[in-house]
Amino acid sequence: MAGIRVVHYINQFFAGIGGEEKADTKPFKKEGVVGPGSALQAAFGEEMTIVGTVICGDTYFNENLDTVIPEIIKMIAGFNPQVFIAGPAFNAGRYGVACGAVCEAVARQLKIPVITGMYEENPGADMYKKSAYIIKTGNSAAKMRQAIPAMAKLALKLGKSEAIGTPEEEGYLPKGIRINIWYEKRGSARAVDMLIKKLRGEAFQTEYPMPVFDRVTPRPALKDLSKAKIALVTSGGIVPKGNPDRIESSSASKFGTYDLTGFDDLTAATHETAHGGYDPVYANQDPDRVLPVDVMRVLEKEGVIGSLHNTYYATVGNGTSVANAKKYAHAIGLELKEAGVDGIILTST
Amino acid sequence: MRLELGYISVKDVKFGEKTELRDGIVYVNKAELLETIADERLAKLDVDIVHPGESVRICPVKDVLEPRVKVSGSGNVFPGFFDDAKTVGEGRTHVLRGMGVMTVGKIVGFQEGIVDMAGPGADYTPFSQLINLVILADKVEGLKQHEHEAALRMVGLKATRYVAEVSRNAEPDEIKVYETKPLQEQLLEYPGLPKVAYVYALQTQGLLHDSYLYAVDAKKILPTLIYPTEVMDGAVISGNCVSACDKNTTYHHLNSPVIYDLFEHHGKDLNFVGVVVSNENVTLLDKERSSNYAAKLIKSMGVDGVIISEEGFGNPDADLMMNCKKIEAEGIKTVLITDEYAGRDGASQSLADGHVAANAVVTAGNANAVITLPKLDKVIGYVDAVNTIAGGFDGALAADGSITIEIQAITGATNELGFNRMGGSVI
Amino acid sequence: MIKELEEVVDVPCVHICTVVPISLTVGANRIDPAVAIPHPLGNPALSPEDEFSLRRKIVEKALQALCTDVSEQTVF
Amino acid sequence: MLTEELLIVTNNPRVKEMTDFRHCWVEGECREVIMQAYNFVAQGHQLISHPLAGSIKPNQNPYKSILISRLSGEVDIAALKLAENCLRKAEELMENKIPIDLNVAYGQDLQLVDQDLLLNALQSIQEGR
Repeated sequence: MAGIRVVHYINQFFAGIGGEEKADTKPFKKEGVVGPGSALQAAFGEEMTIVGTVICGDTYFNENLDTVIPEIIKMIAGFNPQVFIAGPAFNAGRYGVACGAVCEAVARQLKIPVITGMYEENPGADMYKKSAYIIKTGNSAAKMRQAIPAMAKLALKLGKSEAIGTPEEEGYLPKGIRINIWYEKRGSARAVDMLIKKLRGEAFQTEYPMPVFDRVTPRPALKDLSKAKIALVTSGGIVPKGNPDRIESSSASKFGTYDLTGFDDLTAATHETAHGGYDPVYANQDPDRVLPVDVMRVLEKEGVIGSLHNTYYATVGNGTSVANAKKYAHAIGLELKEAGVDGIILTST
Repeated sequence: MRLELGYISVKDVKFGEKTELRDGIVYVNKAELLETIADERLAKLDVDIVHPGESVRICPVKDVLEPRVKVSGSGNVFPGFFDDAKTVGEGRTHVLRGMGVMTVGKIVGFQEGIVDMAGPGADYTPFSQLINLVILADKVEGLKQHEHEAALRMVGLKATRYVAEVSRNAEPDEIKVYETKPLQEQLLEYPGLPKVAYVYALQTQGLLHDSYLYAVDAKKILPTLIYPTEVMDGAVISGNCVSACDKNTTYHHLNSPVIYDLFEHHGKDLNFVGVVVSNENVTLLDKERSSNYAAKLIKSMGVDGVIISEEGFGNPDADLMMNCKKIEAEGIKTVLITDEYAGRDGASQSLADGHVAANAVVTAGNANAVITLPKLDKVIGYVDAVNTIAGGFDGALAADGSITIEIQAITGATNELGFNRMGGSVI
Repeated sequence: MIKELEEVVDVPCVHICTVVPISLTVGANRIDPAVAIPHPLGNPALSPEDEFSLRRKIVEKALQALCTDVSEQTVF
Repeated sequence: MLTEELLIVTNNPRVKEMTDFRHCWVEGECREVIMQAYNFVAQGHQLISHPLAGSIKPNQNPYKSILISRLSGEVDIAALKLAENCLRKAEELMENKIPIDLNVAYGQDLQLVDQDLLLNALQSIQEGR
């Protein structure tokens, strides 16, 4: 087979297997093109060939992250590709996350260029834009016709190791990745030019925009508390008795997801703290002292709040790295968004 | 102050019977040089000469200097080290252009600083473009690290001074004149032009992290106003041995790029009135004090804009931001020069500090970027250091002799005075 | 965590925490101060009834925070 | 400031030997020391030396000493933010840890450089008292 070898990843829907009812499809592979792969292949011409396609249901993927990614990587590696393409996922959230996650894993493990396509508000876009080239697409599969040529063009460039242009030139979402380039003038001369412009009140372009540290725009207030679904999250380490996920007492490497169905009150018999940063006696005696399930249930019964979300999330804040805390919160956030909660209470010790 | 810099282009550097400058070639009597720089604290001193394009790797490089000699005007180059610190910056100084004096040696175990004279690594260091007189020195048994650093620093200054002497009576190929008048006069000189100063922050924190102003340990100074030409005569020198990519070598100070580039625009689109030398100390109190004082000085000078440069990693980001914030608060425009530690993938935040006032930043690039340097034919120094130098990997030294490292191990790669064309950008 | 939750879920979030300055630096917009590190929403010195009502007060304040528009970081 | 008003958060054995001073000994690497200092600052201790003093990166030198005040008062938000930023930077760099054989003289050198930065900080604040 001629040309640069490409493997393509799509979900059950684009493979023509079915919609939501087939989203639990386990991963499998097929030789050659499937679904949108044919349009990509047409755009590649002779230079690149889709040698195989890997297909997985979105629900199966997102519910089996730990096992599914190695499985898929193995299938992809079996085709011995030089470039990997996923999607496009448009605005499909779980599909976008899957495309991004597979791209990230392929890039890291197989060390080949990866590319996908998404609508910029797809949650997968923000999560994986640093790891993959994500071609900016429209928000639905109706925009396939526009998405394919841009993806094919960039894939060809990547496959041929050609220089990749700016996000504007190539149509990918800005990765926010810092790179080194050779400017025409040395740094000091650029600084003098910049100062002259700044002094004259002319437009100038900083080479390093200051990241906005630590601020998120406050979201608007709840309109009607009595209809609101409120979720509880804690970094105080409250876990079911026996700490089933073995969350570490400090520098936690994970968070736990726990069901509150049927619990009106947390007690020493049912829950405990995994936190190692403070005296655990009080929290172990009555875990409500860290995670106020008892009060929330009363407020729920009284109709003060609409409902308490029946899943709570717990990790241990003590010694957990800033990056990990952010990562856990991101994952928790995606689930809470999907669950349609209206407000969140985070408790910390 | 008016300083003439007489540039003598060096065609080659060779060992010879007599140390002299003949037909553009610098001849060095090796024995005499070794005798001149001899120091009881140092054992095995040796000298080598390397040229651009030669397959040579030098590591770990401590300092690079440029031979300059005071032909007229008061004082000596590197004031305070060999004399009573007479003020420099006036008269005429001769420069052996195209030549470097490089000191090499391990002061502490992890010391870094690679200069490749050929191959891809050569693009990252300005010193691959110089003909270098390389001085290799080992310490005597039992010598303390502080003493070792001081001894090696003095060897560099002495050797440079010794070699520079050959240019005293030479006819320069080019003469450039730099002049800054006393502040009051200078401020009035170009009434229509914006008045600009330079805040020159130096790494000053302790062992291997020091800089000297007129031979004074600069951690002990409060920010102070000097004439730009004083810097050209070696008023500022390096005692900084870590963070090879963004430490300022003495060569950088002598050729301090912001100073020369501000002079390029002087009288045309700005009025360059002076330099404020500042420091980067360990305590937050010192940082606050120095930035308060620098901002006060800058304000009292009545300038409209300043360029602020940085030296080193991490904590100097705080000095940079404090200077920026406080000077901008006085209504004075700032442009900053920094470099970045954005991770090998460029995905992390570049600086350890930030401030909204810092809206005009020039960056010298991401020091965590990775490069593979192929094996070169000859090594001067200790290439085994590569495995443990800053930015090295486990097994950085491959079987084929190539090394994979972060560019932070390359001397001058992301110089925060803005010496290089390389810089950071975003995709 | 709180920042990321507010950003991702796109709903108001409130941080019940003991060390308010930490909450401020981690960027919480709505902050509800708690009792003490080992027992942020309780006080073992109180009777169970009093402790419950203390906890209820703290939670009610948190809910009130969720129902209040803020333009910057606010400690309730 | 007086010696007894200071607390050195450290994992550097060489600094531990400075018996005139009070120490908070940290088991762990550079990041853990910064984390500990961050926690102190959150509790209202003053941050006296910059957590990223020196140009040797946290993934190159496991030894770290940070000077804080022994007594606590009002939390200094600016210092807390600074400490948090330093912690984040240290964590990012620690992802690419450089393997170091601390059993050779090399480890002593790293301890010495860390200690010297601390000594310079101490000298500065003691001259200013």
